[in-house]
Amino acid sequence: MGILEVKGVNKRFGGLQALGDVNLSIADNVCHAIIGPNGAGKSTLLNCLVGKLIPDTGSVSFKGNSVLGRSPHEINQMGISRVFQTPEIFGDLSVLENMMIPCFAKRDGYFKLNAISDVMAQRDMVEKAEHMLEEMNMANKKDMMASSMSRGDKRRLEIGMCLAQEPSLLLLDEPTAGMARADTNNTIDLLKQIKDERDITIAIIEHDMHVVFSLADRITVLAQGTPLVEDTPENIKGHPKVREAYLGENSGH
Amino acid sequence: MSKSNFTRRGVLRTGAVGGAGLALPTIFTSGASAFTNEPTGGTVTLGFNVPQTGPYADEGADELRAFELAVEHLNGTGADSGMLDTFSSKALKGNGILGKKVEYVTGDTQTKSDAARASARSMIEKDGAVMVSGGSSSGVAVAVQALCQEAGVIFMAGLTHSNDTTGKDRRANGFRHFFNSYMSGAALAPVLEARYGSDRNAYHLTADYNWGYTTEEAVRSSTEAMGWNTVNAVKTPLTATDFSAYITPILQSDADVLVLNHYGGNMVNSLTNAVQFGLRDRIVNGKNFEIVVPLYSRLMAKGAGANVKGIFGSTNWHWSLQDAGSQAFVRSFGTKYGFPPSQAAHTCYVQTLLYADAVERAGSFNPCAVVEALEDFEFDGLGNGKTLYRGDDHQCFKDVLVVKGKENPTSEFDLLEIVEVTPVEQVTYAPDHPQFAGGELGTCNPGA
Amino acid sequence: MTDQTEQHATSAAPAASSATQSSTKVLGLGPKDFKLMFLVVVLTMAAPFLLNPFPEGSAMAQFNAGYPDLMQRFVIFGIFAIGFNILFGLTGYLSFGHAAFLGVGSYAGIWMMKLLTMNVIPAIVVSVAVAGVFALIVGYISLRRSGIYFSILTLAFAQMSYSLAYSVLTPITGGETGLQPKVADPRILDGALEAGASPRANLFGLEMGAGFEWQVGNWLFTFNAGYYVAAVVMLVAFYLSIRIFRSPFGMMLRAVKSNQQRLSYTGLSPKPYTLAAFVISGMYAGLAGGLLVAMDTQVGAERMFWTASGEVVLMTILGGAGTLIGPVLGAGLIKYMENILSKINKDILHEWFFFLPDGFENLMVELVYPFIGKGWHLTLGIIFMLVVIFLPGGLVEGGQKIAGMFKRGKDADASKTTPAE
Amino acid sequence: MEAIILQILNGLDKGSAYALIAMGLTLIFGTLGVVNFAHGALFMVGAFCAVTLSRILTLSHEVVDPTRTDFLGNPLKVDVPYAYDWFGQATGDAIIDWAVPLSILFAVPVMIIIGVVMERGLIKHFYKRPHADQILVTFGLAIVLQEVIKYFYGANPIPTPAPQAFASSMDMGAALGFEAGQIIYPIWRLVYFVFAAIVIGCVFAFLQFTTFGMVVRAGMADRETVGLLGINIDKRFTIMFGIAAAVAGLAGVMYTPITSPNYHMGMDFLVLSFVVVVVGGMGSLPGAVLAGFLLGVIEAFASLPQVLDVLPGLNQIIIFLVAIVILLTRPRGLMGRKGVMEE
Repeated sequence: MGILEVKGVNKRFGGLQALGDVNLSIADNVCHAIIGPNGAGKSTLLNCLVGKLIPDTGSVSFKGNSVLGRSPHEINQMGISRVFQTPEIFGDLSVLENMMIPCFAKRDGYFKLNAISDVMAQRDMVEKAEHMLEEMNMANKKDMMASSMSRGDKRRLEIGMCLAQEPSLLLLDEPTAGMARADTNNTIDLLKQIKDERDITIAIIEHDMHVVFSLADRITVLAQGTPLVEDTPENIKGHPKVREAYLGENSGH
Repeated sequence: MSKSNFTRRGVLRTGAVGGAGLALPTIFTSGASAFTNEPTGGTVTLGFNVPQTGPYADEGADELRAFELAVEHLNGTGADSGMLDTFSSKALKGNGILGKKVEYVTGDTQTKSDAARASARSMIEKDGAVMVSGGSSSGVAVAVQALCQEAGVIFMAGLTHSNDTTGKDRRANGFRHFFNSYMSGAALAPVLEARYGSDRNAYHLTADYNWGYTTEEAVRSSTEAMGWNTVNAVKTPLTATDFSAYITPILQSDADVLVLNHYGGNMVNSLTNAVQFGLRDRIVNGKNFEIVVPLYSRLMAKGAGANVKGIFGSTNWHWSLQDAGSQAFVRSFGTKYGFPPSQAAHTCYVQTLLYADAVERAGSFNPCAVVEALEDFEFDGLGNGKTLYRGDDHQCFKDVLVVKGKENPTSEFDLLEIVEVTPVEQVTYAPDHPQFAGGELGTCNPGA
Repeated sequence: MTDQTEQHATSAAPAASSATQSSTKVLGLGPKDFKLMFLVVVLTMAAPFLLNPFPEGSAMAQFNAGYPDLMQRFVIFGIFAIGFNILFGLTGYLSFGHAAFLGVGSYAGIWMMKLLTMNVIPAIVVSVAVAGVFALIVGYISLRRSGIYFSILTLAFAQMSYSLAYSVLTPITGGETGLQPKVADPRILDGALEAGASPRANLFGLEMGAGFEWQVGNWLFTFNAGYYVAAVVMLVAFYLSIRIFRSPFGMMLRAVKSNQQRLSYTGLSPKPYTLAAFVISGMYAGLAGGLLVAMDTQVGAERMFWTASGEVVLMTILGGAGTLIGPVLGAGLIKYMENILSKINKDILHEWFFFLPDGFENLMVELVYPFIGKGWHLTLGIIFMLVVIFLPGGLVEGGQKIAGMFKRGKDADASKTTPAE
Repeated sequence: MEAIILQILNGLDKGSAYALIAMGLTLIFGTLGVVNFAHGALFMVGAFCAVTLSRILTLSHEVVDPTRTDFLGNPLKVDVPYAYDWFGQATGDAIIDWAVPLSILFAVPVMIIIGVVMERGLIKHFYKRPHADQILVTFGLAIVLQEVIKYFYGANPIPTPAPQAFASSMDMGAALGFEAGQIIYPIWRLVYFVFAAIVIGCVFAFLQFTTFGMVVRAGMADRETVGLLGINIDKRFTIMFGIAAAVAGLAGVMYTPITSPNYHMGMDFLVLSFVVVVVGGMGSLPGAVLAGFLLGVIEAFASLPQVLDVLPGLNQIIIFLVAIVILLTRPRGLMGRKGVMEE
């Protein structure tokens, strides 16, 4: 029994079958990659996991509890954090504040009217956020406006914000998309470090095979909304079906 | 801390500022003056609070012209002395009021009660006004009247036609020269009966606010009393600009008279729409369909163009009146500004004169003395014939003009012709008449 | 973010945390905020002096604003704008119907004065409470949408409130003529009025109209009890708004404005945060409405018209949305124009330009006349345009630019002189 | 039945005014992403184009008529339009009578110039600014425009009648097979409706069938991409702003015989036209037109005495009530696009 169980999920958009009978089990404490060509339904699947979309049929359960019908913030509070394709951070807030928000969310739940005390007087929260920034190697940037940072730093901050919530499952949606090679490598190193040092499950959707094979413990190949194969990276590399469906047309990458 | 509810700034403005207060700060206490803004120097300040922005800005501008003219006449600085010559009371000498030169401040009511109060308060608190006048709607009149009562200054209402001003919202410090809804109804009914007969079905369109309600009630009760039947009365929003949706249902009813209880822009648009829908060409129950506008304003009627022709209504005053007072006023105003005054200008001019005269006769600016001098004061020569300022409710009782839109106007000002001057007896009512019930005058408040 | 410390004084920009940590707090405020608060306290307390800079009887006395009514309006509309800014400045939700809460608060207040007592405390408390409940209902529904859809929903509620108050609700609201306390009202907590006395708003016997005047030379300063009551309330409201801006709640609101998606995926629900901000700002509006009634005992439906809602939006943007002091400045500027400019008439212009030769005098009067008196709207429109074109951050940015110029000027002087020495 | 037909006509008529203004507003936010609070003022300026033209046509010189006197007892000065001198009284009268339709020719260039000047001189600097700034600057501009008009024309409504030929009403009852005298409708209102339909049709056709229109539509969908294609989209947007201003102006010109124009008529329409646009859905032209007609018709029915007897005051709030219901059931109005002005 994995930490995340997807069973028989279907999702249609009008006439288009985006997901067809998807079954997926992600085991605890592994890095599980989901790959597939464009339009394979990777993002739709991810959106079904975090509550942005509701599947037409099927079930999604996390640690044995169904996530269906719950809103994104509730699912997040259950222990699933998500990193977006383009970094989603609070651009108008300072880096430190960006990091403090998940700390508050972890401590106070989805809403708390804490309108009188000074943010900076919440020592434990500040310290936790600063500690997290140090881990992310960003302590020197804490007073910067988040939107003024480089894309790589934004990605780093976003991942840090997700980790600050101490999630059980971290979902990454093409975390290196649009990044320069150096930034991509930095991100890979960061994720490796996270994977090694933390008690966390990672699910990653990725286009870049270099990233996938650097990180993944298991890989599911999705094509036309249906899982084709699921196996270890080594086996996937040589799998004929995968070549045909995916690698064949993307070998140029 | 001593109480001085409203300031006596008039003291300073009028030149008392001098050596006395220079060296040491002096704390004024209220003991020094007998009433709010007692003028102690050589001048007295009046506050003219008129709409300068918003839909009634032109009417406000005309009121302001009349006020300026009145001040010139009071100070004796004008080209002539206007109605001072024809006014039955001869207390005013053209040397200011009680020998003090009249100065004035102006403000913008925006035809909003809040803005009007703010403007009036600044006149009282900052400029030391001892009397406030003007305004072009009943909402503003009632709001400012209540303020003046509280502050202890006199309020001489401008154009306000709702019964409430001297009915349920009457105040001892407030006075209205303008006529009201009841009088319109009472004056119109006999004329309408004579022209249109006593067997008529009336359909009312009524502006959906206080003035509309009181006007509808007044016209209904007086026309029903002579035998008319009210088929329907529909309320229309103040903000409406197109009345077609209210006019087409009339086509389906068996009404043969339409009464438009609308003022200003509402009146212009509803009348224009009604004429466009061919209501005036209709024949219902063998009778010509007729339209009635209870309160006419010449300034506003201009906006309806040729549509007013032949339509009956009432008005407080019109420049074509031939009495000496009206002629003197029209001459002064027309010479100075190049066009004849409106009824709003007339009432504001007359109110200023009446106030000045009352002060002169009372020998004091004290509001209570002024109230006493104005209550039950009878006068003549101000354009409406013999007039009584009734003490019970501070309403003027005078003849009311029934007018109709002129068929062949000779100029852009010549829109209305006087059909009948309804004598004052016909429009007089008891102070506790049901349409005016619920108010209490209270006693005068001198403030300070 | 070139000048962190400078910006912090007035804007919601994040506290420079290191600075805040190391310094001690007074009243729970960081040193910059405390300075600002202190400045506002001094300004409001000294307003009767500051707003009356010109001696009585002088030509410039026209520009004096130190009389009770306008001083009261400054602080009351300041409260209204501060509250609006908590919603708009922090969350970015543009409500176009805030005047409804002010109006509802006013009606609640005047009814307290008619039924209970002329003491302003119950009136103000009930105003805040009723406006809060109304804001909760309107906010709960309107916040289901965002952006302009939200704005139109709030506008729709406010316009409905206005229309109904002006017409069919006349028995409750007084409609066109509004409501004023009358001698005959029940007022169950007050004793009977003396014969001839009219009901006056008071604070445990201290009448809002009471006060004294102080003459210094040709200057006359008015100290009005009502103003100081309103000013103290404004200071409390301002202090609370600083605390809200600096609190975790305030941070969450800025996060709502910045990125709602990230907020949801951080386990926080934007809705209760925005709703709380909406209700708080509705209560501020109700407080302003209650104070308006306490200072000037009447209510008219026009204060709920959409232009009144628009006015508070303009005040906030004009002053600088999202800054602490901006909305108060914007409110002051608009109310000043409305009350001072509109009262200047041709006679006064002639007085001003009296010293010129006749022809020039008339020319000057004709040139200036369209912009004052009945033309004050024109000036207001031009100011809106100039401010937004040249000072995108509102008046606060203007202030910062001026301050910056002084600083740079000093620096430049220093750099010029240093090498010489 | 007659009542229903009449109210539908009323609703369509009013709806066509809403639709024209809302369409102009939508063109502006759709293409430029600007909230134009001055759009109502453009409608008003259009109406005053008609007033101005009729003033120009009636420019007069004074002739003293010694047989009559004016209000001060002096000999009456009668204004004789130059048009009489030039064309004779009959032709002169006819020209003056046709002032409103003639104003169309006058208003179109004037409004396009005003629109283009506004866009180049002011609005274009606000494309990248927050909506709040756009609101403030266009609101300021609206105030300035209306105060300028007030300065020259005063605050009172100014009568601008339709030509005699259209001023009367028409009995449509007979034509439609009903009793005579039951369905009477003013001819000018029918003209207005037809005119609005033509203008709306022209704008749609223009956007649908011309290359210019295609580029603009593409720009509405995705401004940056079109910019990358090397097409000078800015210039086209300027022209679009001119067209939107002209549409608002035409709506104003033709509306003058229905309600006499005054300087604040733009503000009266502004709020309602925003409601119409939002109910239609931001960025959707068909939505704006549909919502205009829908709200016009619903408002007309809410004004029926039979309805008001049951629900007094419904006519005061109906538009807003409908707007709330629609926005709560359809998140982006009737036909709104996702992501337009939702932040």
